[in-house]
Amino acid sequence: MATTTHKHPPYIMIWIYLAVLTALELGLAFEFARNWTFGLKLTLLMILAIWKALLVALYFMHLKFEKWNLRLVALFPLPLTLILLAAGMSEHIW
Amino acid sequence: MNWWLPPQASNFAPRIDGMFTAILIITAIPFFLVEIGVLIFIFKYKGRAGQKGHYTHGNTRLEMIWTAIPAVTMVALGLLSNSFWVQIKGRNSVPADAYPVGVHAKQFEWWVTLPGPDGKLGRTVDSLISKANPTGLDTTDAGAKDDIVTRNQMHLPAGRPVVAYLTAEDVIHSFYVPEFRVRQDVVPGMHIKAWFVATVPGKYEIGCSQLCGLGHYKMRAQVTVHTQADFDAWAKEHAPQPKAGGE
Amino acid sequence: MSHAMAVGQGGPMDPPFPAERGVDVYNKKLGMWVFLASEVMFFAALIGSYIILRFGAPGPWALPGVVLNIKITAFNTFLLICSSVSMVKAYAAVSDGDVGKMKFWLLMTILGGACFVGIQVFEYIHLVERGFVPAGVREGSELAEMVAKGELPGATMGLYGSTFFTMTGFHGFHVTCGVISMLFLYLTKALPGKYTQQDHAGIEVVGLYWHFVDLVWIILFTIVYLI
Amino acid sequence: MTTVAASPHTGHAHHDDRSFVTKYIFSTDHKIIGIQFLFLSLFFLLVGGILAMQIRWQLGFPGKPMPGGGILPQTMAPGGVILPEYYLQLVTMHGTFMVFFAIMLLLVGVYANFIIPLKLGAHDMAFPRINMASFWSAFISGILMLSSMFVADGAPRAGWTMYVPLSARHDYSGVGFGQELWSISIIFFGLSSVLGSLNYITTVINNRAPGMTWFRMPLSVWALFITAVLGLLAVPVLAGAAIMLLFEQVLGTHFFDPSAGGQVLLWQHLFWFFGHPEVYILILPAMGLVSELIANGSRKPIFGYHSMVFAIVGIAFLSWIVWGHHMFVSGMNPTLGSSFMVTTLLIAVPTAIKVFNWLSTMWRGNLRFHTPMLHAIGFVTMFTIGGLSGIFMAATPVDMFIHDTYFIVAHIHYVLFGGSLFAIFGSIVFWFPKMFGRMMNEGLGKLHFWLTFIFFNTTFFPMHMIGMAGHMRRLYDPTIYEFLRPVQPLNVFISVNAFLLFAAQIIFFVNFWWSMFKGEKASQNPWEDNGLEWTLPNPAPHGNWETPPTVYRGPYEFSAPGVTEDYLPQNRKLPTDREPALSPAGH
Repeated sequence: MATTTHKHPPYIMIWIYLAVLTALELGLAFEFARNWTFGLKLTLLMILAIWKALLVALYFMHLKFEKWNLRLVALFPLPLTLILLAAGMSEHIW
Repeated sequence: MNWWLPPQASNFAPRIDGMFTAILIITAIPFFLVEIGVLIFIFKYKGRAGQKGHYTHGNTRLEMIWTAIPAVTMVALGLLSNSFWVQIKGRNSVPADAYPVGVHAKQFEWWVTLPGPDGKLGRTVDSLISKANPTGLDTTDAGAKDDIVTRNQMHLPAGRPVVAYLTAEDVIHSFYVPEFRVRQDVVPGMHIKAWFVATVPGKYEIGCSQLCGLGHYKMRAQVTVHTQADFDAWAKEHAPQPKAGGE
Repeated sequence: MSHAMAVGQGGPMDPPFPAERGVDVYNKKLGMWVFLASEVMFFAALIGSYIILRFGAPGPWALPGVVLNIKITAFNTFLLICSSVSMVKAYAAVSDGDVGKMKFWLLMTILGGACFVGIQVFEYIHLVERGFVPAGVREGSELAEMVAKGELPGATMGLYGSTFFTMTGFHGFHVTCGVISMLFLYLTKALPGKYTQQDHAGIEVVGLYWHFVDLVWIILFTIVYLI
Repeated sequence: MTTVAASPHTGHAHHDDRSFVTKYIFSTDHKIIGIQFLFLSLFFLLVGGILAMQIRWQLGFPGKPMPGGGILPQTMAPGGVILPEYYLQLVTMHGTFMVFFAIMLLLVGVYANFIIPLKLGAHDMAFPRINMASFWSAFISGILMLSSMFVADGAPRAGWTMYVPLSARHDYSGVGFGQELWSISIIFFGLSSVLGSLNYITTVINNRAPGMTWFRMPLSVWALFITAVLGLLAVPVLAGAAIMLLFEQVLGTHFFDPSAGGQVLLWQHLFWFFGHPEVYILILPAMGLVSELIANGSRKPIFGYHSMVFAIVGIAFLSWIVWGHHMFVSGMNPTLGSSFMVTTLLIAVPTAIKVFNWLSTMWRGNLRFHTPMLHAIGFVTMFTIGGLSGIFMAATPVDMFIHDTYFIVAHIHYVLFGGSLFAIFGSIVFWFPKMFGRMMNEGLGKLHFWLTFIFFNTTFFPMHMIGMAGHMRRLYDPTIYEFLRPVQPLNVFISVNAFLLFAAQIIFFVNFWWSMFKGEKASQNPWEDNGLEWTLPNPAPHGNWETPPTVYRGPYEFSAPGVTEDYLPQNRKLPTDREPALSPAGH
């Protein structure tokens, strides 16, 4: 209840922010980046997706305003997913 | 009966058995420490009414010792086995002159292809697999003309590196010859190589060691390891008859 | 004593005695975060499988926008983002003590979520009509012709169908669960006026779930529809 | 009385006006739920054991009619002779029942539920109704799994690991609906497990009594807490994989179908990514429970409490990066094999810490050989063997030879039977008075322990030897192979001892049921233990405490100087103790 009496984050601004990023993603995928390489597009799209996800997690889910131990609960699974991905993909690297 | 590992019949067997023995010795030390320790403590510290135990919460130095010793031993063991592991399974470790053998596993039989005099395995195509052509050998391929295909039989020359090209048609099987100490899963959709040198002429059994269905228990084949001379004679005798007209 | 009361909000599930403090959040909220951690692993299994399968796919993947309808999904994405904002507005309203506004925003959220599910069902029906099914491409359909003409890579369409329907299907299932639980809270708690400035754990907790579902969709939309 | 402050969910026993249904069936009381789990899991333990006996009959006496096998239908065992179809069902269901529904429910379902709130001084779990949902979804899951044995084509036949493509395609395995029921049941099981885990985690973090700091928590609670974290994060991966498997069977998807670009190894990665944490879910709680029993039986503080905690955390951490050791010969990238080998070998380190610390706890103790202590000593000695035999498999070259042989079977049974099950038996005896208010019979308990200990070893130790001879797993008839014929006498020996081992368990069941109704009434603290649960009457009332206990010290203050008794409950205030400050945990 960290925000009970405090000012709320600018939710509408974040909403606009998210909408703009989504539009940017769509543009990148279908409009102005037709000739860019797949790798570049992939990287940029992933950055945009993670950016949007971070906005949701930090502001809408209030992770930005929580204490470190609750953030730990939220972030704990992420390294595990990366380990699983790395091992699964390594089948095809050699 | 034999109370130890099976006879050794491949280049890997002596070293694997050596590692097995080494680990047995390494593990015997903590095993006896713990079991004898428990026995001694049971008799020595049997409780008596009105008495109390020794009040202690631990000893950091002792705990450091029994953390450090296993850590060092295990890392050393890991490093030692790794070079051997790379030699056995490393994808680039197959000797260049290894004799290629095709092993095609299906429910519930092993189909073995020997390359014949040209030393090359013919191409196999999944869509060609049929009752008459169980491995899907592409007979238009030059390497396929002299290939010898046998069912549940594998004939190998002794003393020469052999590389088995393992393919599976339906489910996972596992190529396992206890005397060779060689085991490799045969996975549908994957092309896996397993190499070894059969050292002792004789007859051995291939077992399927991965549950593959109802007939898993009888998915059994025989390996015959010949001396090079015997092997050549056998191969000559079993060479496919060239068909008139061609296909 | 006052220190201890800050731990919980005095809800029925909170320890009624001054338990030692854990992570300084009340049980329901902590429980939801812990649950979300497990949800991350669940979606990691599905999304991870998609990434691993696509990484090792035997051929090129279908180009984005050929099979899937991007316009309608882009609108759906926007809808879900809006419902996330309305959810957080509902939470902000109730923590400021404005219960009426909270009811309005919660209703907006429910409507947004329900529309999302409706559009997704519509999208599924449309896809199946065109021949896109979990097993890949249905024989004799419009997409099967495109595969025959070489406009779609036949070798990977099976994987495409499998992963697409599993991932988006389970996301849709989560959205549906969210809508149902929000509707439940709206009818049993919000309308009877049980949420106050002091006690509105339900709004915050279901909100966390809702934002998580939104977050998953943000990832899914990018990796499934745009790449 | 003075319990006005308590909410309806934590109401007290004085005025227990709950009906029979809400008290014993749809109960939200963690103790009742724990007991419900106990009955459910003991039932599945029995079922799994009966299946194991049939496996052993077939392996010892292949092709001979099984005594009493005549009652089985023609599709399983015509004339009592087990068919290959039925044998594979036995193998699969024995593994599934024992791993998921017997050991896991016994440890996590029973003990996490029963002792976490009691040992932490909480009124109940953080979410009692979610706790109830967890039991009932486990119940549904178990019924679904059991029912798969009675549908057309019978139970799944692909082994408890359900390797694809065998499990994914009905034409490969020959099983239809039974195979799908496995996936559905596992999805429910995953739900149950996640609901349980989030409850345990929240309870441990938030609902500790005043003064119960992190490092005053009993090791059993520590182990169950870490186990809950493992279950929380590992089981959803299995649920996801089971969903994909179900879709593969029902919708014809291609996740694991190599002909359409699917990957066979993907299943193994997902399964063992869950499966290895699962292995520690099955042993960590046992380690924690044994720590309680050993400290109590030795009348000494646990040796190196902090390093015991760190060892639990270390094992849990390593469990996420070792799963590939189940896949050394699966065709997985060999470089991955190298890294998994090193991480796997490192597990020996925290495990060694735990074993040596238990041993040192007994050193200079004042040992009491009550039945729980005997089982705990059995655990330490047998788990040592199981742990050490794991080193053989961790070394990749040796694993190439012993993988999928009876050496592995011996290893897993030394860990899960010699380890987990001994801990479970000891714990049942130990907490029986807390559950039912009566003591289990010591004489029968000791007899059960010794017979189990002896026949356990005669059953499972020879499996190392037949494994070294190359005996593969899941063989319907090992005498097909020439190289296995010489070891067949050993198979007969194992089977006979397995029957005796099973017979010895009858003593336990008799003791359990007899003691529940006729056992000696338990005093309040029959084991003279320090845990908070023993400050309550036996059985403890609904809601546990009227006023929460205040904790002044760690859980293992046995034989403390300056105290008359050789035990010192965690909540007994000594003149030197100060009231705990309500500061954040761990500070």
